[in-house]
Amino acid sequence: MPCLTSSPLDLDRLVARVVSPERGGVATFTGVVRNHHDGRSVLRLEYSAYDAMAEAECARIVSEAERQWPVRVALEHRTGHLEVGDAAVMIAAAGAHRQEAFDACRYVIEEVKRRVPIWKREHFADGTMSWVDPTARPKAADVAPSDGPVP
Amino acid sequence: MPCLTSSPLDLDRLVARVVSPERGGVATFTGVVRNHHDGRSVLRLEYSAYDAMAEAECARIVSEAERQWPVRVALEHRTGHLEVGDAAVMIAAAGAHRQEAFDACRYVIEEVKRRVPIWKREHFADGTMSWVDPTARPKAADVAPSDGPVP
Amino acid sequence: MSSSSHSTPPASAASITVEVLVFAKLAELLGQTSLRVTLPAPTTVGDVRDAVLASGPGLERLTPALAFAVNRAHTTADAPVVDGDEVALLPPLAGG
Amino acid sequence: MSSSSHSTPPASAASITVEVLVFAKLAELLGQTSLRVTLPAPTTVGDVRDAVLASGPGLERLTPALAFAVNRAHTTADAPVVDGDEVALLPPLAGG
Repeated sequence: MPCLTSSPLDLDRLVARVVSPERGGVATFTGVVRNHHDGRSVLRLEYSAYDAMAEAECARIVSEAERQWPVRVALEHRTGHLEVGDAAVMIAAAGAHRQEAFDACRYVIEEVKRRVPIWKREHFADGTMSWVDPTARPKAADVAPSDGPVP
Repeated sequence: MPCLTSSPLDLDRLVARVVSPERGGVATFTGVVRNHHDGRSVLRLEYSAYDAMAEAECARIVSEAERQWPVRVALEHRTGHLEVGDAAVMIAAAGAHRQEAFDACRYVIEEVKRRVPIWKREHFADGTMSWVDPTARPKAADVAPSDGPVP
Repeated sequence: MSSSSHSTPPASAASITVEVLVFAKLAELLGQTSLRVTLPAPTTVGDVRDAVLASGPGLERLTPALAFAVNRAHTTADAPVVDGDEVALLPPLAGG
Repeated sequence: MSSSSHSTPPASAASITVEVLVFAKLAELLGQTSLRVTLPAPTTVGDVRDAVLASGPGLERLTPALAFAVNRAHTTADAPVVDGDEVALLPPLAGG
């Protein structure tokens, strides 16, 4: 199954891909487009990817999780234009025990954020847009008032 | 919202109750009826509850999670007759950050199993049935061949 | 809740009547889901359990497995009960 | 994958041509999403990056933020590249 899709994500469909009567514990994670970032009002986002590598990296992450825990994992990431409230990423992990389902699900979302070559551009209410850089320091608006030396 | 229901559970409906543009990280857990227990083949289960206390205890667990983390939590548990593959319990936790969503979701399922007065009776393929006791030692069939002293 | 709030009466001066709810395997073995138990005051959840388990042969073996609630909240065997309390004897929980 | 498997040629005896893919802010600043870069052998991912960033004014400031892939797998600036490799310069990832 490809990981990238330009269609809306569907949690039930993802869960159906991994659950079975032998794997009765299913953990999922959904990441939804938020309406604010660095204190600015986000209208919509545009996700783009290095498609071939993103698919390869998603497949690697899923196999790593399935090797590390006795689980089945499904992962989808949406690309293109998304509105506030749309799901951008969904993960489902099913195992015989809840612990391994949670652990695998969490591993996958952390690795997706760290490794999958996807970028997003935010369109703000004021008409401007900017590429999101999760490694950047928050803008002044988000920083505590005092930037001076801590006593 | 009541926690106990005799109708099929629906993950999308549960997620819709907690997600918002401010709470973009949603973790869920679904517990599905398995087809085996202690090595015996389970056909279906029958869940019964101490209804009034189960509702009170579920409400307490949800408030505890919402006090402990900045999340919204939804919890439903099915009662009555369930078939193999049916969802017995579903939890959704939404927060601004995935860490708190996962932590809250996991807290809720652990506490549900520990505290909510619900019982289940398994109907086996051989026509017998028995009340599930998670505290019981596994039946002989599940135990490693040697019960003798460990060298 | 139906818990009365009077202070503990002098021992042996009064009796305490509680509604006892039983579930799952215990309800099956007792052939009923609720019963009324009257004991001399003061009394505890453990005393109520002992009275209920004494009502059928071989039920004492369930003692170590049971948990308790009074008025729909978990409690322990040494908790006192007062007249009108709803006492529940809970076999091992299996929700989730 | 298009990575050739010949052994490293003697230095200065050959040149290496790679396809470079750029994304997001870097693609915007360069006005293109891919370019072809030829450098004297042997060469590294970091050398390819330096050549690309030298092609526009002020692009060097992006240096600390970039990550790298060769043939669709993450790698580091000191990794060697060979003729025909697909080299990607990755601005800070923002998936999930």
